[in-house]
Amino acid sequence: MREITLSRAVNEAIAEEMRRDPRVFLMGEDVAEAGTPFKVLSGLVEEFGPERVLDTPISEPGFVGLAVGAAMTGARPVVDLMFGDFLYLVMDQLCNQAAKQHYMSGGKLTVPMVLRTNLGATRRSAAQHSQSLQALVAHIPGLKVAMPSSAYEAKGLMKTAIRDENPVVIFEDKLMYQDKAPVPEAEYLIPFGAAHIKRPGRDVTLIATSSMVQVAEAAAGTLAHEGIEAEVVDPRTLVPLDEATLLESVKRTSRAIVIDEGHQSYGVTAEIASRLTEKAFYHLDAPVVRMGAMDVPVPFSPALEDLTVPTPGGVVETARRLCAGELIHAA
Amino acid sequence: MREITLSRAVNEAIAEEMRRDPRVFLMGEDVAEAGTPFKVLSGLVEEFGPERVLDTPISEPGFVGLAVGAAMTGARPVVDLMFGDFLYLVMDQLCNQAAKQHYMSGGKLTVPMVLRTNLGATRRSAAQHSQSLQALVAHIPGLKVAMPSSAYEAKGLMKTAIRDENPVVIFEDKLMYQDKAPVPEAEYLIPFGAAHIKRPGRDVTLIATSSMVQVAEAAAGTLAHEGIEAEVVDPRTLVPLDEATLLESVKRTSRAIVIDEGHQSYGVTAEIASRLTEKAFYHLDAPVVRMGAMDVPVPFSPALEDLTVPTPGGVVETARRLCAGELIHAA
Amino acid sequence: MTDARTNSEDYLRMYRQMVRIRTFEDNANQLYLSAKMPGLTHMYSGEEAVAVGICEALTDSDRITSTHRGHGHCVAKGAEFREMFCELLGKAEGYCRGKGGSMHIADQSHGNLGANAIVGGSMGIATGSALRAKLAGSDDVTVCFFGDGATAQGLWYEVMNMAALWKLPVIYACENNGYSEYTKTEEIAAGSITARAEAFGIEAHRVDGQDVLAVNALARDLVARARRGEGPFFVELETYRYHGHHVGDINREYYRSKEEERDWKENRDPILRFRGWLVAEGIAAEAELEAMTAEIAEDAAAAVAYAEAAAYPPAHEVDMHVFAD
Amino acid sequence: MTDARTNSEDYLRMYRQMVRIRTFEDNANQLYLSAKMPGLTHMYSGEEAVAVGICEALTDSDRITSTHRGHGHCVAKGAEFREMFCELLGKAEGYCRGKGGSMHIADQSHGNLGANAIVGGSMGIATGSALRAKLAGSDDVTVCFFGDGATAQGLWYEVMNMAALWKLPVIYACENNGYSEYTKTEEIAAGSITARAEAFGIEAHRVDGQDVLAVNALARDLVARARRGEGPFFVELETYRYHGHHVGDINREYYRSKEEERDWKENRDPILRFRGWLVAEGIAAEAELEAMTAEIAEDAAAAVAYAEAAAYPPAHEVDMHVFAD
Ligand SMILES: Cc1ncc(C[n+]2csc(CCOP(=O)(O)OP(=O)(O)O)c2C)c(N)n1
Ligand SMILES: Cc1ncc(C[n+]2csc(CCOP(=O)(O)OP(=O)(O)O)c2C)c(N)n1
Ligand SMILES: [Mg+2]
Ligand SMILES: [Mg+2]
Repeated sequence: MREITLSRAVNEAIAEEMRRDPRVFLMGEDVAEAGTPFKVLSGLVEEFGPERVLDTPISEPGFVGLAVGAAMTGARPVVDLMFGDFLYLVMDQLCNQAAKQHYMSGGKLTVPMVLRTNLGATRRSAAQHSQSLQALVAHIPGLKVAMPSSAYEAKGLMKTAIRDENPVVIFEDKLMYQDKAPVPEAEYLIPFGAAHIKRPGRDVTLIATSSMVQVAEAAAGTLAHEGIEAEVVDPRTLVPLDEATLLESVKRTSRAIVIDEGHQSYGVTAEIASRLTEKAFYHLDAPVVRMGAMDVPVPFSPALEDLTVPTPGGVVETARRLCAGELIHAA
Repeated sequence: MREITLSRAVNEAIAEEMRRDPRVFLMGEDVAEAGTPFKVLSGLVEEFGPERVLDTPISEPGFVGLAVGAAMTGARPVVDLMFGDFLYLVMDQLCNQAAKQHYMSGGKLTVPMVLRTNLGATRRSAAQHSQSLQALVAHIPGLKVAMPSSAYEAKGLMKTAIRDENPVVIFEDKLMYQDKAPVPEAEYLIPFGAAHIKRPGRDVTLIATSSMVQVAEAAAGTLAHEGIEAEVVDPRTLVPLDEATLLESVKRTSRAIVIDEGHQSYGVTAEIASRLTEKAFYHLDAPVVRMGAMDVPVPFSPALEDLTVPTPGGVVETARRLCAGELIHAA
Repeated sequence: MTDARTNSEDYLRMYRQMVRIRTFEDNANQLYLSAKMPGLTHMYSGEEAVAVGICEALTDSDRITSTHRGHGHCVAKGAEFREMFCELLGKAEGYCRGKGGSMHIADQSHGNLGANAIVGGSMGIATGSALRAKLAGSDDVTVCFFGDGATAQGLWYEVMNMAALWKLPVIYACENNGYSEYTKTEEIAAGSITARAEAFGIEAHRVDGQDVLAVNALARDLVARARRGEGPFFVELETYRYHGHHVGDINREYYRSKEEERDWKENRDPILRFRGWLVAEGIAAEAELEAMTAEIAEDAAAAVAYAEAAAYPPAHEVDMHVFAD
Repeated sequence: MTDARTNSEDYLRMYRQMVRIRTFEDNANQLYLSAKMPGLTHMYSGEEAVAVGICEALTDSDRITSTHRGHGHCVAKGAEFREMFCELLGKAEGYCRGKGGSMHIADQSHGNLGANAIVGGSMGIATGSALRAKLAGSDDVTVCFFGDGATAQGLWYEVMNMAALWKLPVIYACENNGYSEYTKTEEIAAGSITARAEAFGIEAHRVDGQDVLAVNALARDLVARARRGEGPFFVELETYRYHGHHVGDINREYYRSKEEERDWKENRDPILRFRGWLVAEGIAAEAELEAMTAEIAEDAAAAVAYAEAAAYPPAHEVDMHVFAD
C-alpha cells in the first residue's frame, strides 16, 4: 500500500469531503495560500477557491463563533486552530455554545463542525505552544474528541468527523505531520468509539493516545526482546470511548498502563484508569499505572522539556516492573 | 460559637485581608454598590471606596487580564467571576498567562491573585449558569484550586488564598450562600492541602467536595441509622491535594465513594479515585466508586435537572451496596 | 415589500406584536411572583418597539440571535405563547422540551437561533449565520440582538472585523437600555458605541428605540440593503427596561430612581405612543385596540393555564440530545 | 528629562541600542541556521527604531509588555546579551533559567514583564500593570507592544475600554509591519486601526516607525502626559520586518515580493537613516560609529560563545517554579 504523511492524509480527507459535500468549508489563520504554518492544507485554496478556504484574522473566539453559527444554519465548517494551546481562547464558543446547542434546544439545533487542532511537546516551543489539552474538552458533554495516532487514523477519523452531526475536536500530533504510514487509495472512514489493537500481546496492555501510541509501540518492541508481550491499544476517540475493547484487553492481560501526553493530574489517564478499575477490578494484578505528562508548564530548555513527557524507555521500565510484580508492593 | 452565612464569611475574609494589606483590591461586575448579584460583597465599597472595589464592564477576559498584570507588578487582586460558567471566557488569561508566569520566568515573576467564582446546579439556571468546572482548572499546573464546603472553610480558605503567592481559583457553591455554620470571631486561616475529616466512621469513606460535602453528610446520617458508619472527608483543596489523609481513611475503611458536582467523565472523581487505587489497591474491598454529575449539559426543567447531580439518597444506596459487597461482582 | 409594510394591516400587526410581548411578560412576571416559575427571568417590557420594529422587517428565513432578555425577540419573530410558556415552566411541550428555559428559548421554525445566557455569546453565531448565507448564495439576513453591556465583550470587535472584511449580511442591533445589571452604561462604556462600529468601516445608526415606526423604517432599509450585499450594519437603539434586571430585582433605587422609571413609562412608552398615533391617523379605533388587547390577554391566560397543566419531560429524556445522530 | 534626551549622548545611546538589536538578531538567526538554537524565533530586524524610540523614553521603573517578536523590546529596555543568549539556548544562566526561551523572555530588573507567545496575550497584563500604578499612586507608565495582527484580538477592545474609563497610564504601541504571519494587514483588518482606539475616547497617533527621533519625541511626550494622568494613549507605528515571520520562513515570495523587501531595507532602514543624520549633524563621525558597531559585534560574539558553553539547567529544576512559596 502507498505510504503518505499524516499531513497529506489530513489534506486528502478534507479535500475528499469538500468535493463530496458543498456545505463543507474551511476557515482559520493562514489556511489559504500559506496552507497553515505546518503546510497541512496546501493546495486546497487552489482547488476550492478563497470562498471555501477562508483566511481569518487572528480572532480565535470570533472565528470559532462564526463556525458555530454557520453550522447551526446548514453549513459544515472545518476550523483550523493553529495550536492546541489556543483552545483556552475558544472555550466559551466551544463549550458554552457549540457543545450545548443540541441539548439546550431539545434536539432542534445541531452544530456539525470540526475543530482541527494539535497537541504535543518536545518541539522546543515552550509553555504556550506545547500543551496537550484533550482532557479539557473531553470533560464537556456534547463534544466528541478524536486523537489520531498515524496518517491512517488521521484520514479516516477526519472524514468521520466532517460527516458527524456534532461538534468534534480533533487533536493532531504536531510532531507527526511528516510521519508516513500506509493509507489506502480507496475511500474509508474510521468510526468513532472503536478502539484499535495496534499490536496484540498477552502480558500487559498499553493504552496510548495520539503521539503516545508510537511511544507505546516502541516500548512494546523493546519489551518483546525481553519476553514481555505488550498489547498496544489505541482508543482513537476519547469521546465516545470504546470501553469494551479496552476492558477485554485488560481482562486478558491483567495489567495496564495508560499513556497520554496531557498533564497527568485531573487528566485523560485518570478517566481511563478509573473505568478499567471499576469494571475489571478483580482481573487486575496491580493497579492500573498512569503515565501522563508531568504537572509542570512545558519548559523551553531541551534539557528539561524531554523530562516532562512519557518516553519508550520510561514505559519499558514501568512495564517491566509491573510484570515482575514490583508495583504490587507500592499499593 | 456564632453562626454566620457562607456569604458573610467570604465578605469577612476579604474585608479582613483588605484591612491588613493595602495591596489587596477587588474587581468584577457589580461588585461595588450592588455587592454582586448574590450580595456577597455588600458593604465593602462603603468601607474601602471605589478605588479598591472596582466595578468592571462585562469584560471577563479583560479584567482577569488586568488582574494578572496588577498581580505581576505588586498588587494582590481578588477577582469576582459572577458564574463559574464564565471560566471558559477567561481560560487564556488564567491558564496561559497567570498559571505559567512563575515557571516561564524561572521563578522571577509571581501572580498572587485570587479568582472567586462558583459552581452548582439545581438552581434552575440552565446549561450556561449551572456548571461545576473545577476539573478544568485543577488540570493546569500553576493554579491552586480551593473548594470550601461551608462558611467556616469559605472564610479560612479565602484568607489563605489572598495571602498565597500564586493564582488561586476558589469555587463557592451558589446554593450555599445563605447556609450558616459556626465561624469563630477570632482570626484563623485554613492551610491549603489539608483535608478535613468532617465525620469519622469505619465502614466506608465518602470523599466529597464543596456542595457534595452536605450531600455526603446527609447520607452518612441516614447510613448511621442502618448501622453503617461512613467517614466523610473533605479535601478542601483539589490542588494541592492531601493524598495522605485520604489514603489513611481509605486504608482504614477499605471502601470509598468520591462525590463531586462536576461532570463525571474526565473529571475530579477520576483523579481522586485513581490516586486512591494506585496507593491503596490492596486495601480496597471493591473499586472506588465515583459519583459525579451526569455527562449532560445541565437541563433547565426541574424534572430533569435534579436527576443530574448526586443526591443523599443516591449516595446512601451506593454505600449500602458497597458495604454489602454487591459492587464487588460488578468488576 | 416596503410598500406592504406601510399599510394598516402591517401597523396593526406591529401593534399586536408589541402588546403580545407586554402581555407575555406580565404573565411571566406573575408566574415568578407566585412561585410557579423555576429560576429567574429577564423582562423585555418597555423595549417592545425594538424587537417588533426589527423583526417585522424580516421573513421567516431571516435569522435572529437573541439574549438573556429574549422573550420579546422570540414573540416578535413569530413564536407561539403556548410553547413559550411551556418552555419557561420546563414542560415537555416547550420549544426546547423544557431543557432550555427562558435563557435558551429558541424557535428554529421562525429563524430564532436562540436566547443566550452568555452576554454577547451569540455575536459569533449571528455572524456565522450570515457567513453561511453568503457562502450558500442565499439572500437571508441575520440580526444579532444584544445589550449595551455586551459591547464590552471583545468578541463583538472580532466578529465585526470579519463581517466588514467579508461584507456579511448581518445587522448588529444594540439595545441600549442604559444599564447592564445594576450599573449605568456610561460607567462601563468609554467613548462612543457607534464610533466603535464605524472604526471597522461599518455604517452605524442611532434610533429612538421607543418609536416602532422609526425602528421599522430603518430596519426595512438596512435589511433590504443587506440582502443586496451592502452589509454589515450597526444600529444602536435607545430604549429602557421597565422591570428590574431580572424578576427578582425589586429594590433598585440604589442604582436608578423611581422618577426616571416613571418618566420612561409615562412619556416614552412604545405601545402608548404607537397607539396614540394609530388612533390619531384613523388607522384603528380605541375600541378595536382594546378588543385586541383583551383577546391577547385571553390567549396568554389560556396558554399559561395550558402550560401549568402540561407534563414535565419524562426522566429518560435527561440524557437524550447530548449528541445528534 | 526632555532636555536630557536631546543631547548627543542620548542620540548615541539610541544608535547603539538599535545596532545592538540588529546585531543580536543577526547572531540569533545564525544560531538557528547552524542548528544550534532549539525551536524557532521571530526576528525584530527592521523594527529597531520602534523599540528604541519608545524604551528610551522610559525609566527602569516603567514597565513594558512584549510579544513573540520580543528580542528588540528586551534589548531596548536594558537587557544584557549574555543572559539573553543563554535564555535562547535554554541555558540555566538565561533570564528565565532556560524555561522561557525566546517567546517568554522577561527581564524583571529592567521592567520587561515578558514576551508572550499568545498574540495579544499581554494586553491585559500591561493594562493591569497600569491599574496597579494608579491604585498604588505610583507614577510609572506601562507600554504595551503588539503587532497589527493582534488588533484582531477582542481582548484589546476590552482593556482599552477599561483603560479609558479609569484613565490608566498605559500606552498601546501597535507595531504595524504590514503582515501577520503570511497575510497582509489589509486583508485581515477592516476600517482604521487608529479609529478603533479613538472610538473609546483614546487619543491616537500614527508615526513613521523607521524614524527613531520621531518615535522618541512622540513617546517622550506621551509618557510625560501619561505620568500626569492624561493617559491612556494609542500609537500606530509604521514599520517592517526584514526576515520572515520566523527564522524558518525563508521562501516568502508567495506573500510578499523581494522588491518590497529591498525597498524597505535600502530606502527606509532605521539604522542607516539615523546614522546618516548623526553624521550630517556632526554628532558622530563615521569612524566612531563603525567602531561602535564593531565593539557591539564583539560583545555579541563573546556572549554567544559564553552561552554556547554554558550549562543547561539541572534535571531537578524541571519541577521547580510551578508554585511560588
Ligand atoms: C459573559 C457574561 N458575563 C456576565 C453575565 C451576567 N449578566 C447577565 S445580564 C448582564 C447585563 C447585560 O447588560 P446588557 O447587555 O446591557 O443587557 P440588558 O440586561 O440591559 O438587556 C450581566 C452582566 C453573563 N450572563 N454573561
Ligand atoms: C492567539 C494566537 N493566535 C495565533 C498565533 C500564531 N501567530 C504567531 S505570530 C502571528 C502573527 C502576529 O502578527 P502581528 O501581531 O502583526 O505581529 P508580527 O508577527 O507581525 O510582529 C500569529 C498568527 C498566536 N501565537 N497566538
Ligand atoms: Mg443594557
Ligand atoms: Mg505584523
